[in-house]
Parts: sequence; structure tokens; C-alpha cells
Amino acid sequence: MVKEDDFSLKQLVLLALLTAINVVVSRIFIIPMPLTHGNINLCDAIIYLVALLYGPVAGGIVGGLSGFLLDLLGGYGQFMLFSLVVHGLEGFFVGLVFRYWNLGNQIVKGVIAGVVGVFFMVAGYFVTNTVLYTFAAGLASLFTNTIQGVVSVVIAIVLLPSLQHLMARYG
Amino acid sequence: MSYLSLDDVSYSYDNKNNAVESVNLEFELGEAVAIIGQNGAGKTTTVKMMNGLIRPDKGRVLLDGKDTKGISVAQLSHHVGYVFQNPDEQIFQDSVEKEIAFSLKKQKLPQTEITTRVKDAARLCHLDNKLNEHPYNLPYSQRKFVTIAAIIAMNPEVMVFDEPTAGQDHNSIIRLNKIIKKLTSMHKLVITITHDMSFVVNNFKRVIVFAQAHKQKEGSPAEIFSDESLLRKSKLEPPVIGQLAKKLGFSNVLTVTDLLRVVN
Amino acid sequence: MSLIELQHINYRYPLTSDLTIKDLSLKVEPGEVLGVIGSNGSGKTTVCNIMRGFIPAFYKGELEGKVIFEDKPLDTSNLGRLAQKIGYAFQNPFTQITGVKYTVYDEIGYGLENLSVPREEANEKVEQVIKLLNLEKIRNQNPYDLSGGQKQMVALASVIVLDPELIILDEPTSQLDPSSTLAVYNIVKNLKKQGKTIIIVDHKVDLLAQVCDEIAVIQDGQLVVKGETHHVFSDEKVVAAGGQIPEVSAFYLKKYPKSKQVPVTVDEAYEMLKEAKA
Amino acid sequence: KSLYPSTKALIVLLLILLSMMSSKWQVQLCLIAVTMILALFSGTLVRLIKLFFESLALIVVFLFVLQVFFISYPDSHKIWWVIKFSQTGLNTAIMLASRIIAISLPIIWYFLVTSSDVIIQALDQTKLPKKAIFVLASTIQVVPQLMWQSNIINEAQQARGVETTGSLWQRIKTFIPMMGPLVLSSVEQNEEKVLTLQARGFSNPTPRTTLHHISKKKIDYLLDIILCLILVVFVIWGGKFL
Repeated sequence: MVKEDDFSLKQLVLLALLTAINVVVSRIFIIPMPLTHGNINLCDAIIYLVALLYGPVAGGIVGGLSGFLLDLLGGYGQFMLFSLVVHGLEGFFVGLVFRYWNLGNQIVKGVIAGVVGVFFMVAGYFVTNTVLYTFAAGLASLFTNTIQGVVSVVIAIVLLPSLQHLMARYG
Repeated sequence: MSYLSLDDVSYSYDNKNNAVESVNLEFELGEAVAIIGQNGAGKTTTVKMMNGLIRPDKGRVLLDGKDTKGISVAQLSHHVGYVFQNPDEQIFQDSVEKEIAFSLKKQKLPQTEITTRVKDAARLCHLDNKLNEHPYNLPYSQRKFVTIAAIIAMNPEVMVFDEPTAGQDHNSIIRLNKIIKKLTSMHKLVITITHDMSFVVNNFKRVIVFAQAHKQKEGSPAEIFSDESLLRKSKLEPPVIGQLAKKLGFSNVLTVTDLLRVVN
Repeated sequence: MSLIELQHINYRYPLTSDLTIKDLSLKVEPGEVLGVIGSNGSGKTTVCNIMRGFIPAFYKGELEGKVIFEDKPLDTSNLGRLAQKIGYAFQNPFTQITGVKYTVYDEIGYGLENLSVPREEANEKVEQVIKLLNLEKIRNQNPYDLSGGQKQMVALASVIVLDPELIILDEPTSQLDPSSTLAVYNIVKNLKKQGKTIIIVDHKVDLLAQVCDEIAVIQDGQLVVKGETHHVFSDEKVVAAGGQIPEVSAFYLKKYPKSKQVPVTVDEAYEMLKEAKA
Repeated sequence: KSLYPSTKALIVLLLILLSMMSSKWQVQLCLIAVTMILALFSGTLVRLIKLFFESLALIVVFLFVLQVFFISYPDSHKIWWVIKFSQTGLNTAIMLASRIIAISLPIIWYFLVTSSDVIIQALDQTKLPKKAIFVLASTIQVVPQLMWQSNIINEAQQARGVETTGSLWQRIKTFIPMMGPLVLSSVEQNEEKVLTLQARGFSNPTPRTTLHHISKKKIDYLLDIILCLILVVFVIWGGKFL
């Protein structure tokens, strides 16, 4: 896991802040999606962005923690612990692929990292729904979560350059 | 008929205690008015009614004779500009120029019009050589001028400043002073909430005092700061020169120039 | 012997071309209350950051010159440990809530926990500070639910409770209303009585002049003048440097130009005017 | 209610595990009853039920209706158009609904009887790295703070002509003006926040002390042991009963 001095205090405060921002943004901005009878929120997009910008560990922490807190605050207590793991892995692997797998230009890398992330998220919730409910519920979640994931990857890739710009300013 | 009037307005945040109770106010174009009082006295709640951010539970807000009920904040913003206390709650563009131009672009004004308006507003706020800077590279006090310029560029008839003097140094306060003079000379109505009493006596002819959700009194600085019981009730202190003048036996003297005159 | 001394400090922030601080030297004696004034962007906050060791330990950039604290070069290797020696409060009340504690009481005690103060002693200290700053009413509230003025008081309390030798207050009242501002200054007066060394940056010169033994004026990263309060405000250099002087001093100077000593409070002004007439 | 946080967590964990291991709705009902009793004793029953209806009831009903009337099973018979009824569906639906309720109620209950400051306090006393605790604690506290700030930003942007209500497209357009200041000012304030923590001695190397201490009582330890035993028993022989 993380060694004590792997994270400076500055990064630590930033992680907490990013997680909080993710929770707030995901709760405020909900895009109604006609196709899925549900909503798309920006939670995954922000997890991808954090992972792309700050690497696997940050992605994992922000992902896991914000998934956990969102379910807690949203009243989906039964999902809470699963989300911690699923979104945590999602963020971690997006960061890992993007940072350490040399695949050419940033967009290609971002897309591939994103696809890996979507895979973890979709598979994770398939398992979650199967365990918690039924196999059918698991299957049903595949479709909605794939849409959620793909939209998130697109949003993340679009916003990435301007945020990299911002990050260069604040370090 | 005055340009902006609050007609017996009341408002409460929690349905129990009124934050503002039965307030009547009339404003004309070309005026500069200061609103003073302790935090929690109802100042901000009152001015937020002027641009519709808060809708009165009771009473009406009339702009140019028309009830503002049912007009959205965004629409009202073309007539009533509001500068929030903390500039960081509205700045998001990556240059001062874009930040000032943001609302104008939303209105789809022609580019030449936008350019002149941005330039004029920036010049008034001493930002003309900062237009290409990132707002967050500027110190806090200058970011505040960025938000002031952004509202001035929208060219509304009424401008509300919420504590523009907080955190400002001597020169910036002089600059604010000039901005307010210029705006009133352009026949604008300027309403300012402030805690700085010497700023009040040096710049405003009309002062409104709030305490405990009520408008306590309005009048000239001299009328306000000579009313001992009012000051006690609203926990206000006259500016130091006023205190000194009183000790020396002069009433209604509030500024350095006035005191010099009477002493000599 | 001085408590803290800056010797020929030059400092440049990263990615900037100009020096923010230029050859600045400054001494603060133990028990002294020093007011620092100057226009925005003149480098006041930077000077405070250097004294607290935030520069160079947190903000990088090029720092030249020496900072001597208690006769030794300031040890900036661990900023946390330094908290027992130098207290620091900021301008913005909102950033000064740590966010990890749920009551004012715990927030004030957070520093003591970090500095390994034993439980009983820590609780005693927190109680004392709560009494000193009159925070009884809000002790069980969540710090985030407080007003700006109250937050600033809690921030001050959190610094005072660590009982540091030197307290640096960087524009502690700029976002506060008049009654909260007065409360902050009353605390400073109290600390002064206890013999604390305090450095305050503020634009409210009328209040600053009442508590400060000395005033330093900074312009463009340089020390323009430093001296005894009543003398400093008679110095033309202060106004020339964009510094504000107390209104009563300004009045007195206009009435009696070329005075070497000016009043800074209403009472002083009254006395001095009476004397001058007589 | 006055139990130690981790003991309460253990109760919740046990209830959830049992619910997941079991495939009988009767067992689920028992578990729900147990939670209700717990809530009754801690004086939170009314709020528990209220919260349940606010958050979960709709989903439960939705799933129930979906299972019973829409999903095809071998024994489905058509009622009208796509609506059909099946006994298997009904059984599955009862099972599913009771399980969701059985899992989520204990969790809601836990957060009703355990305030987050107590959880943080308990974590503080463990040997977990203080940085991890810091991230968790500060995130939980900052969320409402940011929510509040986003309201002010909303007002500030309306005041410069941004329409924040209306059509979907209208609201998407407000995204940048809303999020920009929120992110920028938070990041901007980040440095000062870090320095504040330093000024409170955060990175002091000596071990932390704590102002308060909440201790495990005998009953906590006792319950811990009993709960673990129950768990072990069910894991080994549970299959037969569940």
C-alpha cells in the first residue's frame, strides 16, 4: 500500500478535496438519460480525470471513497462497500494503464485506460448486483452501466487538456 | 415614482424569525447609498431582494414602476448588477478579459461592442494592463476589482456592492471611491454595504442603518452619527474623527477636512 | 537580544522574474508587538511566510539571507514541530478550519493532539483558552457552522492554545465586521499583557496603532521604515509608500505639520491638541 | 446506542452476511425483525422507517413489480399486453425485496445511532495511519461545506445573467460557470489549508495523543465474542438452516 511519505501533506489535502468535489458534483449534476430509465452522474468521469491526472493511487483512493460516500449519502447503503471496492479498482487501474503503459498519444492512452476502467466498473457492478439481487439484475445493470461508463470516458477525455493546463499552474 | 423601491418587504429563512421585517426603501438613479449595520442585521437579505435572489415573503419590489415578481434573476441582472463579497465565488475564466466579457457574450452582443465595454470597465477598475492575466495570478483585492468590472461592463442601471472594502488597502479604497463617483455621474444607482465608517462619511450622502431585521433610520452621515441611541442600538461606532470632534465639542463633524475647518 | 531577526533577505517565487523581497532586514524583540503595513502585493504576507518557515519549506523559490530565531538559524526541517514555537493565523477564516473535528472544543485541541500533549494537560489548556477568548457559547458547535468572525476566533484560539513564543497574524480581521474585529484586537491586547511577541499585518491602522509598539512599512518588498508607532506615523515616507496612517494622526499632521510625534488614538489626540493650544 | 462503534458495526456485518447466505424469505423477515427491535431499543425506529421510505422503498416496489409482472418465467401467464403473472416471479420478488430490506436496514440503522464524529474518534484511537483518517474525516466534513458554497456560486452566476433553471440544455450550459469557481477556489484555498494544518503541528513526528477517549466496555467485548461465535456457527452449519 501507500508508504507514509509517498504522499505529501499537500497531495493529501488535495485528495480529500477532490473526493469531496466528486461527491458534490455527482449529487448536483445529474443528467437524465432516456435510454436507461435512469440517470447518468459524473462520478465516474471525475474518477477517470483524477486517475489520469494524479495516477493510480490517487485514482483508487478518490474513486473508492467517493463511491462509498455517494451511496451512503444517496441512501444506497447496501451498495456502499461494493462501491468502495469497484470504484476504487476502477480508479486505480485507469491510473495504472494511463501512467505506465506506453501506447502512444494521450488520447489513445486515455481511451484505452478509460475502457479498462469501464470494464472494471461494469464487471464490478454485475457481480455486485448478482450477489445482492439476482443474476437477472446483474445482467440488466450491464447495459446501463456501459452507457454511464462510455459517457464518462468521453467527458473525461474532453476535459482532460484544460485540467492539465490548470494543474500545471497549481502543481 | 422612484426607480427602485422596496414596498413593505419581509423575509424569513426558517419561517420563524424574520431576517428582514417590513422594510420600505426608495432609490433614485444617480444616487450613491451606503447600507451599514452589524452582521446578521438584514443588510444582505435586503439587497438580495433587489435582483431577485431572494423573493420577499411579504411586500413588493418595484423596478422602474414594475413589480419584479416572476422575472428571473438572470433577466433582472441586466438592470440590477450585484457584486458578491467573495470574488472567488464567481471567477472561472482563464483571463481577466474573458471573465469581464463572459456575461456580454451570453447576451450575444456584437464583438466590437464587447471589446469597448470590456476596455472601459477595465480602465475604470485599473485593470487595463492586466487583461491577459489569469485572474488567480492577481492578489485577492484585485480579483475583487475583476468582479466589479464584470458587472460594470454589463451596464445595469443599478449596482449593488456587498462589502467592497473588505481586505482592501488604502489605494484600492480610493479607487473604489472614484468608481462610485464615476458611476453616479453616469446616472447609475449605486448601493453599497460596508463596515468601513470612514469610507461611508467620505463617499456617501445617504446612509441606511439596519439592526435586528429592521431599517432603523436613513439620512445623511451627520444625522446618523449624531444619533446616540441609534448607534447604541445598532452597535455602531462613529468614525474616529467624529469621536475626536465630539470630544473637542464639535457636533456633526466627521471628516478630517471638516474638523480642520472648524478647528481653524 | 532579538526573538526573531531577518538578515538581508532576498526572495523570488518560483516562475517569477522579479524579486518579491529585496534585501530586507528586520528585528523583533521579545515582548514586542509589531504592526506591518503596506499596500496589497507589497510583500507583507511573504515576510510572514519566511518568518514561519513556510518559505522555503513549503513554497519553493530562491531564498537568500538568514532567518535567526532564538539566536539560532530557523529550523524549517519540520514545519509541524515549529508550531509550538511560532503560531500563525491567516486572513481567510474559511481555510483555517481543519475539517477533521466536529466541535469547536476539539478543533482547538487538534494542535495539542498533534504535538503529543498528554490528555489531561491538553484538556486543561483548551478549557483555559475557551475561557480567555469567551468561546463558552459555541464550544460544542461544528466549526463549519460558525460565522466568519467566530471562525477567526476559533483559529486564533487554536494558535494561542499551543502557547508559542511568537504569534504571526496575517490580516486577521480583513473579512470581519466591526464587532468581531474589536474582539480580535482585544485578544491581541490580552496577549500583549502576557508578554507575547506578536506580529500583525493589517490595513486597519486606527486599531493597529492602538496595540503596536512599533510599526514597519513595507513597499515593493523593501522595508521603508520601522520605528516607534507615534514617530512612524509622522514620517512622510509612510504615506509616500502607499501606507495609510490613522485618521487622527493625519488630522494632527495637517494641523501641526512637521510634528515629530503624532497621536494615534482619540484620547491621545485630545490630550495633545489641548497641550498644543495651551 | 452507547455501544462501541466497532461492536455495532459487527452486528450490522453479521446481519448482512446472514442475509446474503440465506435464500429463504422467512430468514430475511427474521433479520428485518431483529433490526427493528434494535432500532426500537435505541429509540430510532420511527426515523429508520421514515428514512427507508425516503430512500429505498421506491426501488423495492419497482423491482417487485418488475419481477412479478414483467419478467418472463416458464410459469408466466399473460394478463394483458406485456403484463404477465408468474408464481416463480412472485417468489423471487419476495425473496429479493426482503433481502434488500434486510441488508439496507441495518446499515441505515448504524448511521442513525452512530454519528460520524464518533466513528472518526474510534478510528483515531486505532493504529491506522493518521493521514488515512485525515482524508476520510476531512472529506466527510468538506462535502456539506462545498454544497453550501455551490449554492452561493449558483446565486453569483445568476446575478450575472446565467439561467440556472429550465431545459436540460440550459442546465448543461451552466455546468462550467458553476463548477469552475467551485474547483478553482477550492484548489486555490488548498495551499492555505495545508499551511493551516502545518500551523497546527500536523507533521510533527512524535505520536499523537487524543483529547477524549471512548473505551470499549465489558458488554462490548462480550458482544464481540458472541457475534463472532454466531458467525462461525452459521458459516459451518448454517447451510442446513438457511
